[in-house]
Amino acid sequence: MATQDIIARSATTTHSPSIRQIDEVAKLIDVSKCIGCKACQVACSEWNDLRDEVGHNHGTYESPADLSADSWTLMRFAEHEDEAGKLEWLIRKDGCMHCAEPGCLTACPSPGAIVQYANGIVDFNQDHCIGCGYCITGCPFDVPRISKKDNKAYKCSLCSDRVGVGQEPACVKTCPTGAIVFGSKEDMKDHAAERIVDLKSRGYENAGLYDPPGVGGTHVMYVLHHADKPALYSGLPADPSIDPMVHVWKGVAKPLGLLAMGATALIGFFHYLRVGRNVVEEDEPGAVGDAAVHKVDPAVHEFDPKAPR
Amino acid sequence: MTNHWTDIKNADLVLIMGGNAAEAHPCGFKWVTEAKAHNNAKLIVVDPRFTRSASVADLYAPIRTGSDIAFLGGLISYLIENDKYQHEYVRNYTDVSFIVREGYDFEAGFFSGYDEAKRGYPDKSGWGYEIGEDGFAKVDPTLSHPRCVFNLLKKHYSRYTPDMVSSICGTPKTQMMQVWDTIAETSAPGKVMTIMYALGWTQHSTGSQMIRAGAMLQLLLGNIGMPGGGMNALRGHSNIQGLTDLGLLSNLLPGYLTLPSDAEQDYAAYIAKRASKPLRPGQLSYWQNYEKFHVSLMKAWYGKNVSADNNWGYDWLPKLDAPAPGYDVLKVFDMMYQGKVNGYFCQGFNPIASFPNKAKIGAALAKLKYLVIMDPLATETSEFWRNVDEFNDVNTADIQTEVFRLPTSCFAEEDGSLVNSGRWLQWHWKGAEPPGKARTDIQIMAGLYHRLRNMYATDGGKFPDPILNLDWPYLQPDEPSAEELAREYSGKAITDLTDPATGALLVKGGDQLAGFAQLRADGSTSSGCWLFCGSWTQQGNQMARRDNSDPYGIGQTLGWAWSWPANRRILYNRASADVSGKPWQDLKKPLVFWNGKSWGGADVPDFKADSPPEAGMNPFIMNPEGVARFFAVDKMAEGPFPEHYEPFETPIGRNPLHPDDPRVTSNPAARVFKGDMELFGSAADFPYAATTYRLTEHFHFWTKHCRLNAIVQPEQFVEISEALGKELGIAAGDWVKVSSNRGYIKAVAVVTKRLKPLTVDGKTVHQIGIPIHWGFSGTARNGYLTNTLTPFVGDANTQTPEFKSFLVNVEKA
Amino acid sequence: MDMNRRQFFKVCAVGLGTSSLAALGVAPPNAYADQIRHFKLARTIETRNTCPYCSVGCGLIMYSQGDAAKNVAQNIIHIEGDSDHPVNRGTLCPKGAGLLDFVHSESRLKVPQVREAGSNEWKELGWDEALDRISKHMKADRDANFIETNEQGQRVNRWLSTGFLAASASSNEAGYITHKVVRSLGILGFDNQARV
Amino acid sequence: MKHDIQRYTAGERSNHWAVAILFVLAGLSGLALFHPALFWLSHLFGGGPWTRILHPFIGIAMFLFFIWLVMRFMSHNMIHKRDVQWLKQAGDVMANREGNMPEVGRYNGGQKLLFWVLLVCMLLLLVTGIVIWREYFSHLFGIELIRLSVLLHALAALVLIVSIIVHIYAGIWVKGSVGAMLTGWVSKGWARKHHSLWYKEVEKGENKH
Repeated sequence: MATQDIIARSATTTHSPSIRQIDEVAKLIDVSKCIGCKACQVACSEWNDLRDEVGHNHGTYESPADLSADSWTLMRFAEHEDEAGKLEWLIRKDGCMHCAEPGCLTACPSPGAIVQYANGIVDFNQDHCIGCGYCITGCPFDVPRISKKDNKAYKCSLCSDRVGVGQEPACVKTCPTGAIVFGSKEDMKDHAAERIVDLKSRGYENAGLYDPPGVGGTHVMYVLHHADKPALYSGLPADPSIDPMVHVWKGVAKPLGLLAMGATALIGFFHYLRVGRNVVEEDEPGAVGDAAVHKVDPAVHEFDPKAPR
Repeated sequence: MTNHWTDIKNADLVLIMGGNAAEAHPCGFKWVTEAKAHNNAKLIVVDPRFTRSASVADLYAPIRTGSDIAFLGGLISYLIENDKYQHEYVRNYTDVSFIVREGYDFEAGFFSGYDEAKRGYPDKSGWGYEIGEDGFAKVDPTLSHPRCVFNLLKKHYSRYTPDMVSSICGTPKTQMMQVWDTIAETSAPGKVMTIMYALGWTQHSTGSQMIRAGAMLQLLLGNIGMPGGGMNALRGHSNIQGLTDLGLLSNLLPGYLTLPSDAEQDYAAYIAKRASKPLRPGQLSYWQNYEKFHVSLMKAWYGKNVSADNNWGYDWLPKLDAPAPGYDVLKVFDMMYQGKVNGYFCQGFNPIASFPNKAKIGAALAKLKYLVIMDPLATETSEFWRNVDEFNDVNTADIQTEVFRLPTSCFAEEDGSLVNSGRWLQWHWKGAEPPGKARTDIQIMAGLYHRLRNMYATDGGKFPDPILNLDWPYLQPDEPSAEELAREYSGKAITDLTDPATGALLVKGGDQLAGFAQLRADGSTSSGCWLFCGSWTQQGNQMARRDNSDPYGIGQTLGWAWSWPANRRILYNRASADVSGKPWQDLKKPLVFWNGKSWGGADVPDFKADSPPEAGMNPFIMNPEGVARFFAVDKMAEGPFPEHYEPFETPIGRNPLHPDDPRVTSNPAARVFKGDMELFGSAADFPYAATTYRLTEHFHFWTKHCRLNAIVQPEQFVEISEALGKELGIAAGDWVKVSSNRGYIKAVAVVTKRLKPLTVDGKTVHQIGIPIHWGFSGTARNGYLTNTLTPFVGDANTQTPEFKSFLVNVEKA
Repeated sequence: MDMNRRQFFKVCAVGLGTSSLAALGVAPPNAYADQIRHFKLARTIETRNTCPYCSVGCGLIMYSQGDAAKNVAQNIIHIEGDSDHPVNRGTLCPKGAGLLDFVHSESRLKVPQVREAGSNEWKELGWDEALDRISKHMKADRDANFIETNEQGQRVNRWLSTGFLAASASSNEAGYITHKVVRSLGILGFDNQARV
Repeated sequence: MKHDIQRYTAGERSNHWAVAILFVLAGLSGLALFHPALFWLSHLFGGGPWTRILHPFIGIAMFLFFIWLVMRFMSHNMIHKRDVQWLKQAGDVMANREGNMPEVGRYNGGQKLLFWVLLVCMLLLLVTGIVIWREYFSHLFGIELIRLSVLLHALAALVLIVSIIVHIYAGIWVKGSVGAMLTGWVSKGWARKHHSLWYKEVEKGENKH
């Protein structure tokens, strides 16, 4: 992706170049087709030249235990039994959702460390990343991770390098069952609609698309069999949005804070200008009797300023 | 596979049983999701565990490991009783009307002719058809004869009532009936179910019969030869199909030709026995051409040195004295264990990890004088002598085996072809040099062969003839090229081939042959594997073709690579059309049909292309009957119909079908070696039914050497149900010790809702899931070889070990 | 520090000026992100191959660095699915997607080695030495234990005291030549992975 | 200004200025991370990553020196009735009409208020700062607490900075104050005018000699 494709840039108050009109892309993850094979995890690490640590089994199929700077996507497995006792193994590919209103970008203090391209990809530029972790604070999906090696933040780039040359992301290409598909956001919504019809015909009455409006929609969307209960899928937030505290912090607090500081200084300035300085008028030589030694404070030592030091 | 991967998209119903396609074959499983998404198909999974295949299934039913014949037998009975079978198909394309000999009987778990001392059926004389005076088998098209196959079949499975099946399998009856009803719907002509199975059926002491039961089900439903149907063995390794086709098995020669036995001293009799004549009038019985294939093979191997005068080198073939399959790996390792084997070669094979009872395998290897490993990776077998604590607790100094480890290239570093489970021969190209001094297997075999030949030529030795006479026409004798070898197994005309009728020149001497129909038994053709004949024609390498066009839109890409036999994509595809030659699914998926002059369509017809429907030739042209067999005649070791026997280690201790006779608790015809029977455990000491399997993140014992795969599944674990976890006080993440009567492993417990205790024969049976992928070498965390636990017994026909059903105990470690 | 009025105003003016300029964006320049990661396959060589794991037979494209010039050792840097392939259509499972780490596994064997009887270590061998030693073992065993006739005097020509396990992922060509050699020696204890 | 009375010892002055310097550094580095318009300030610290690395350490140092200062001056900053009264009449002070003001001790009400505001801010900054210190501590806390902390950290810093601006301005405005903190000495007149009670105390103490 190139400079002209950037529509938003972290810690930048002016507009970014937005001359190029390119289609929004989206990755659609059809959870009902996903078999949790982790091909996407492996393909992601292979393409991005990442090798996480060889960890431990923690009593589940989930591995590694969590997203990390070296694992940008992760299959999360949840076993759910419905009221009728029917078991469902709900497997969700976790990773960056590429929000239209990205909390990470909002929170980032370093200009250009996080950029959003016109096609919707939210990308981290580690060259500008200062490692503060504000992106983690800002993210409603708990996705970015700071590397222990270099203290830079990392996450899924939606393979911006591949998408930039006209290819699909590595996870999409590899997905054996076609659970992950990629295309224009519009096409993906159409595709999702078809899938939802199929799922409803198979008894999943609450099947639906997960494209949460709270973050302006996402460029990674899910088809869920239980769209009414996203939390079933290893805690997918039902109505994610940028946290109000982050909003205040990176919203009104910023200009108001500066304003408050500037105003305080200005008030001082005008006070000085109008009221003038506060001087001790009578403070002239000989006005007060000279004592050679002054007791400064009852608790403190005695000191003779005239004595040689 | 009778069909192939892409063809699964044509299915209306997919039954995954005895396999876990989503995990073991994810990219093939794609065609299941395609069938669901675009053919409105349903997916049924029947498995002891709620697998990743089950996670996307429409219906899932649990089953106790090792009880599949009961499930399928019950289903067969249900279909017959409820008239849910494809009548026209069954009547015309199967042996239901054939009359079985009077000597056939089934009584109290035994078929006729059992010999208890020999643990088998040395006398199978009753297991055949009544033959008429015309030399053909007798049939009763009205199916009223009490000994016609249909009535015997019906009688045999009448014992498999839903209650009995539910009690044997532990499958709750409502779930079972739901599955059966859904399957029964595909008996409608044109409704197709595919069965996808793998080692979940193969690796049992009754594995072959489980698969037969599946095939019988498909015949009843009219699903064999159909697009979207078939019996689809998913197969395990990238070229396990090819190496089997090429006959790298204890009793085979290339192309499913078989080695002679000691008794077969006469060449003509050897051929005659295999070149079966038709059992019904007008049938093709393609194996009549056996000698053409055999002679062409011997010409490919021995060239000018064989002729009719020396019976085409018949004496140079070793003869088998052991019953089929001869010297299979279990037998060889038992011999090795007894000190009767001195040398052993492992070419890309890791037996200490892959064979049952690791302790026995390790002890056997330690008795070898020399062991040669050819592998790209440092396998456990190559270091079976190294002490790796509890994982491999051996005394190195005591092991006197000389071990040679030869580094080989991997797939990326060589040209050649592999055969996938859809029987496609696909060519691949070298992308880089192998690391260090690694060489190809071909180079190594050539290097060994030349040294041996030179020694035998100069020093003499035992029976040097086949070694000295082997034809080695390769331009670089030390390194035959993949292309030369491919041309050799595909086959060529040695001299000009002319049409015997017209005298016209068919193939110029020295040219590649177009297909196995051109092979001859007079020494004028050579083909190292008749089934592969036509894979490299005079037009070039057919395996390297890359035209993926699909003109009929049903996934039969005839221009992509090359499929045996004769580039056919679906076996028995003549059966996809009715007797008159019209497709069962006329508009939707016409596969192969009669166009008035010849057979044709989306696939290469598996038939005599110019035989009109009214000629009465039947679709199963490899069988002398011309039809498919429900009754296996004498082909199976334990009987013509599959019968449920318990695994050798059974959690219920008896066979509910024959509760009073311990001789038929488990397969009465399965071979058990001395000492191994004593190592079987009982439910009293080892109460839980265990099964071993692959995970999608790993491939056997290879990918633990790959960092990326080690990351996504790093450490050995076992799966237990929440109920058992509660009973034993085991929580997810705890370490547990799992032991069988042969050893123990320790692993992390995954406590899951996906395994549920089942009620079997009135008892609660817990099942334990044990993935296989860890060992004492590689990048993933060290673990125990799972086969420490498994019993040393195989299927009665194939001797494939019973890895899927055995008993263990579980305790907190 | 005593500041008179003038000084105070001066300080204020400078402070206000610089901070306003900064606030207006006249800060030290920040380079805009061009490409965060460059597409790494632009000029690699593509080679078609088949996945060596399971028997679905997925098509692969291997990307190697170097342009096959005389002075280059081609190095495979990436493997992904072949989109033209009718079965996998470009997809790969977690095993196939990780093939790069098989090609470059730290467990890859690089030189012929021998572990002598009773020894606890590997010793490197040259190929000639390795193959000489192995073939001498074979001949000695074959000559000692080859069975030409059985007890009934029937010609059987078999060699049972050495066995051979063939690979399950080697090519047809390797399998074919292996079969040709192994059977010509009279070996019957011969199997491949299909047996298990 | 005449050096009549010593108001601050060298130790106190050093301590104060240490806090002041650290405040400037923490403030500038913090502001760099607070508002994009001020990100350029990170260049003073060697760039963004160094700013991120140094800021919390500077903050900790500032806090420690500040606490030392607090221990020195705590006793003089207890708020009395007269301080409340003083604060009520703060407008007169601003207008340079100090005639009716209540008597002021060592510190006036405004100064005392500042003292406590600073202490609260410093404590808040420390606690929230630790919660949002990603490299070492954030993994110990939940995301909601971290979000609350970043906000409180920013608000506390804002209050602190504004207070300090007031403090600095007061120093500049009230002639002699800066000198007091630089040299330690004030004139009698200054003391009498701004801190009459304290002046009396000092005088009384002197008379005891």
